[in-house]
Amino acid sequence: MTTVLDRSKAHSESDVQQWLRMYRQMLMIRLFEEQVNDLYTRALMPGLAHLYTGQEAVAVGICEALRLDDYITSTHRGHGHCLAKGAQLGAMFAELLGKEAGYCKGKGGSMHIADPDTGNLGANAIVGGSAGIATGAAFSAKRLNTGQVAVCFFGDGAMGQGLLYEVMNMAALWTLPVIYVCENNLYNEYTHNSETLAGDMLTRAVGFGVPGERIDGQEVRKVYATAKTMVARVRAGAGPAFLVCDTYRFHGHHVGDINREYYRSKQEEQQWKTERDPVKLMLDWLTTEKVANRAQLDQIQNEVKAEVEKAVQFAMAAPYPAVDRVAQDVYA
Amino acid sequence: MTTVLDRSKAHSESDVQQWLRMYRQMLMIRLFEEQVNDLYTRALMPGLAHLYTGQEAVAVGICEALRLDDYITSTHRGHGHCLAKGAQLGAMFAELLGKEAGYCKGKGGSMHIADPDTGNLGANAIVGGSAGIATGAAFSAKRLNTGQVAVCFFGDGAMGQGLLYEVMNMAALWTLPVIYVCENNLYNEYTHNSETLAGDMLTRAVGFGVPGERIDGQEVRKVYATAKTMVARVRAGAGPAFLVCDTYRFHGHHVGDINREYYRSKQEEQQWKTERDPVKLMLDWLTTEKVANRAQLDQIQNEVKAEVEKAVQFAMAAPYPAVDRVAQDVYA
Amino acid sequence: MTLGEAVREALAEEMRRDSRVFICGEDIAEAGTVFKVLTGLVDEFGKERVLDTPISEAGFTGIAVGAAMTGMRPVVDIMFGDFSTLVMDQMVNQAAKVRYMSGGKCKVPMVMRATLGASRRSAAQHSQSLHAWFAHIPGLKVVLPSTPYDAKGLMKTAIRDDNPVVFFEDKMMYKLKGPVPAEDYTIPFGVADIKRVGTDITIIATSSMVQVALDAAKMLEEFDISAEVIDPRTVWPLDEKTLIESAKKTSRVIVVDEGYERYGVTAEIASVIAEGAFFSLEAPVKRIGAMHVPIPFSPPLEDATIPTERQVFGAAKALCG
Amino acid sequence: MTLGEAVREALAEEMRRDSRVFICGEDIAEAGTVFKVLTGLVDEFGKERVLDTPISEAGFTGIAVGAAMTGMRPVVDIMFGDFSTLVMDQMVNQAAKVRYMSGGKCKVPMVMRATLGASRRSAAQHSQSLHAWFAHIPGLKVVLPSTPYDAKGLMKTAIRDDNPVVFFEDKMMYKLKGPVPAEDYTIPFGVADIKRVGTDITIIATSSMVQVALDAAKMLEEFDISAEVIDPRTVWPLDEKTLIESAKKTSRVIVVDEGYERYGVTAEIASVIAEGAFFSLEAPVKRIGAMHVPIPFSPPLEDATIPTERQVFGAAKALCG
Ligand SMILES: Cc1ncc(C[n+]2csc(CCOP(=O)(O)OP(=O)(O)O)c2C)c(N)n1
Ligand SMILES: Cc1ncc(C[n+]2csc(CCOP(=O)(O)OP(=O)(O)O)c2C)c(N)n1
Ligand SMILES: [Mg+2]
Ligand SMILES: [Mg+2]
Repeated sequence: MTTVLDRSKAHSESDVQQWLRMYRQMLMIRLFEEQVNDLYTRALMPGLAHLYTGQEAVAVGICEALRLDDYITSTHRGHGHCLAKGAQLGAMFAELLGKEAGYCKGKGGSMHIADPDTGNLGANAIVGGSAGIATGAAFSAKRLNTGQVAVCFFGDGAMGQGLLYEVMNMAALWTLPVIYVCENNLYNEYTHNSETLAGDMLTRAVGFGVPGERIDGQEVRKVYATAKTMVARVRAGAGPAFLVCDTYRFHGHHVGDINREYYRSKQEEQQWKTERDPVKLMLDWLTTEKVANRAQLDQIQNEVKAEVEKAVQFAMAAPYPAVDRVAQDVYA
Repeated sequence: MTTVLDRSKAHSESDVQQWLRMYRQMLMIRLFEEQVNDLYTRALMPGLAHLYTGQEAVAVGICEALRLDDYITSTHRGHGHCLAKGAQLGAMFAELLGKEAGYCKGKGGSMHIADPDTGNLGANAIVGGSAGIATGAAFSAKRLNTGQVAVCFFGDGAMGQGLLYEVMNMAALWTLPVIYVCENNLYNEYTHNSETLAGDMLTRAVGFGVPGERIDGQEVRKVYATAKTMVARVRAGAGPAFLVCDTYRFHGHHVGDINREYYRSKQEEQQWKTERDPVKLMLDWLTTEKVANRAQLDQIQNEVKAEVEKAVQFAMAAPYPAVDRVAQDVYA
Repeated sequence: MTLGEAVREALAEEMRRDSRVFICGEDIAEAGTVFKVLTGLVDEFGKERVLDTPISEAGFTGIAVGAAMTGMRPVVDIMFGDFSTLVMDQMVNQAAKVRYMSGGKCKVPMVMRATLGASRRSAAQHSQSLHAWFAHIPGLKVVLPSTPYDAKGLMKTAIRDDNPVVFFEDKMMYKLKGPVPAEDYTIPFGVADIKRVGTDITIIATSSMVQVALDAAKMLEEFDISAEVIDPRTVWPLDEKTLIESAKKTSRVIVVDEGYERYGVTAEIASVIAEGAFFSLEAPVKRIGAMHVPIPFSPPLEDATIPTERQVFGAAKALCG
Repeated sequence: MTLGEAVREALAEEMRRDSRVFICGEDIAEAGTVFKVLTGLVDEFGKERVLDTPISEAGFTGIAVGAAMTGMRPVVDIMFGDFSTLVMDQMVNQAAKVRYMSGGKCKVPMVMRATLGASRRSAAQHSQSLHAWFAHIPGLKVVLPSTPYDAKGLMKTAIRDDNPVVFFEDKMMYKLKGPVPAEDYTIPFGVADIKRVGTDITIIATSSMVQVALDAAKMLEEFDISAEVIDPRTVWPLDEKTLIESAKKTSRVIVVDEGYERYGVTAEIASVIAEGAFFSLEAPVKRIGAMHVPIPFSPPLEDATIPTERQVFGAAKALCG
């Protein structure tokens, strides 16, 4: 015990708080997704879900560098972004189950969770579809002089959508405070991106006047550190930036994508899971660096587990919206 | 006279033929457009036309490097491309006047001239709209193993269209024989491209795996030489290429754009017209190099003038399509 | 005041009233659009609020959606309605659905202005009237003014509306003159306007077709046929009640719209009438829209594709005969 | 054979018959599409003819247009019909108009396959049926098969057609089984199919709504109401004659389509009937389409937006009552 205290003294209290917060957030996303998978497998969840498992360090590292009122836009694989930006577990689960208590009163579902209170302008089921929205949010921030920045999360597959380049160009022309974050998990659904991406991602952005960086997306502290600098620069008025985070999704493209050896090998998956698991990497580092001891880490784990379970129960018990709600919310 | 013969001996007969052909083609486009402007001014032409005057060296230099069966796609400012690829003056004028004898039986007009016999897949009134078509033609050429290449002409304004980048990416992935030619005349209609283009044009293409070059588009021999090398490389299977030709349109955006000082100065226009006129530059060079003497050059001029006049007369006298033709050609 | 001036005035007044309103599009600042509709706005409001964009319709429409969701009130200028093909994802999958998908948490107060209409010899890609596409989509409102007065009042309503509104201006009508009061006024959506009262036949017409209908009505007068001309002004929301009442009164109806007739606006309105006035109709509702061909360039051909007063007159005479 | 298999067989046979036919789209090769409809094709035809693309719908559709103009016969796979928002310019301003604009010199023999239909709990951006947009556009043909037999025969016709054809497959129908002959056959466009003969009421239905109509017809039988069910199979060209004749015979008509009801397919068909069978109709043509709301995710809500057999049954009973 003394050793732990000794070592942790090397770290500032606020650093420790931040590391543990990032760890907790990653863990929360991980356990959330496990529950989602479980609900789906037990046929308790309508539709589909695209699990974020394996990519937690990206959402958490980046959102840690953001203010609560900074904007994000998210994707079909969006649970991680929502939670990292501050969404509550109960309303998340409720939305996935189509319940009235969900973030979108059940109308959006897994692919459309929006939570303006935490700056989340919504997940988007159109690949690349939110690039305009994020850039527009940055436009508002600049015009209204709020100091906010906007982060647009998207997958490597979205690099195929022309819209992205159209808005990058305008973001650069108009020096908008927007960061385009590409979560490069190597696959567009069932197709490796070596089949879909020519040239070079960073060069593309540079061509449109948007400077970029490419980093290991599995190390949450690295993601955070990079994001922190980038966000500060963008907030200060430097114009848009681009960040490629190399990462990997541990599950299938969606919960139903079970047999996937025709597009990626078990060995590849295994390697990422054992060597590059962002939650485990952080846990190991926290342990090695003795930022926290086993008991503290266990406690976090137990707390998160309990929260997640409570949230599932809440959502399961929550009622569906009354059918007459169907015609509401079409127009403001 | 002796001097002329002496000097021209320094040039091979085939070079001389080619230079004179390029000169004649440029002149033909120039005189064609003068007639178009005249027809418009005299209220004899329906609709509008976007004159190519000032950009002749681009179309002519590039098409000189192409086979008759190579494909091109063109733009709203397309007369030069059509003529350079081999279109006949009479059917061109007839189309501009909406006559049955026109290339599209009057149904297309100035912005839609297509002439498959010369490989011209059509002008396009959607900015950037033909980028897919040209890439698709290159796809066919590759699949059908015909050795053809496709050239996609577009303006600097089309760099704003996401479609262009989507197809560049696929052209690179699939090593298609297509050349994207950007005619950078500095303006998108009435807006200077410093307001619309961030980053760097060549870098953009490189980002999508398409190597490029940027050249002076007013020197037809330079354009031709560059195109020749590029076409050979692309035809040999090197994959797509990008070519930016810096140029200038001498007239307004279209024939009706008369007062344009609010977006570009008379001085700028004057400078281009006096110092960078591609027809004059070539004429001067031909004269200085003594490739041809004044009499020969005058003869070319007179011939072209006569052809153009004859073609206008033909088109003016030609009948409109019968009204019942309106419902034909919707479906094949 | 011309219709173009009315649109400009509405924009200027709303921009003065509300600093969150801005306009973006191609060649709209110093050039004031290719139709010169916005001339002068940039002088008053500056280039930050009258924003020249690259030729990136999808991109700047998407930016407008995001700006609208975060406190601004964008007006997007789509030069030719034909280019709306490029913004369908942003308008239909994003703008129109954001409110619903978010369970009412977000809103998208934006206006997309676009032109429609043929007969400028602009050929197939610059002459279409594609408003039916937007009217098909829940979450959007679709406006088609036919007079300067309506244009101004409807544009103000559009800008103040908290939903995405698609506003179609006929290119050939920009020079059309009509009275416009000096004081501030708005025109509610979903309220049709009876442009001419009549008793024998109802002609429902949109946008520039209203003038065509009025001209036909004048020709009909000489044959002692009294035509009522109604302009729905917004095709969504649609003032079914007014249309049906008139149909019940006259028992004969023609619907005229410049979009392609097939699967277009005339189909919806005709079937609303056929249902609502079923027991009053003396004859089937007659639909008149653009011919089922791409708009041709050649003048005699183009003229054959678009509804004319002569055609409407002929149809009305046949119906009443 | 299932409908999915029928589509696959049609494609495979046409690819064998004509080496110019190829397919492109996202995740179609080894993955065989997300619906597994194309499973195995890549093994037979290779990755050059079953071409995985980047997520660039506009781009690869544009490439298909160009390939079609220059000797190939592309089939484009748009995973969800909702993404057709991204290809409207290439389909509508390019593919549909190339032939006309070129005065008949060029042709565009391509097929765009897309899915439609809700009730998979896929929410607002993955559940739409946007075929009305395409039917509105001259130059396109629009096909909606409702059985494996029709799917195969119509797909073959589509591939052999020298025009751009938009072919919509209902996602929920891929598993639907039905007889399909072994020998080569095609089904002409513009010929409606009477799926069930009846005398009291005509139900015109498209795509998956045909099954809904047939189920409703069975329920009506118990009430001694004999319903005729007709599937137009292609909404453009539209077999007006068959629809009108049936309407004249039964004097009561319901039109069911899964697209949004407003300004949708039901409007065109209803007004064609209202005009063509005007003097025979006992009651207004009843339209049943999707509710005018974005498709919600929540199961009880989604179920409320889409036409059901119960709804069709109820409407039919009311009409015949
Ligand atoms: C415009 C569009 N095209 C296709 C799809 C279908 N689709 C959903 S997710 C996906 C792959 C996305 O890959 P990527 O962007 O890398 O995200 P990842 O799933 O890897 O997180 C595709 C093709 C879609 N939703 N939107
Ligand atoms: C998609 C689209 N947006 C806008 C227009 C209207 N428009 C026609 S030409 C033009 C400018 C094009 O500029 P550029 O590509 O540089 O060609 P240039 O006219 O200079 O030859 C514009 C905006 C169009 N035709 N298509
Ligand atoms: Mg990916
Ligand atoms: Mg230009």
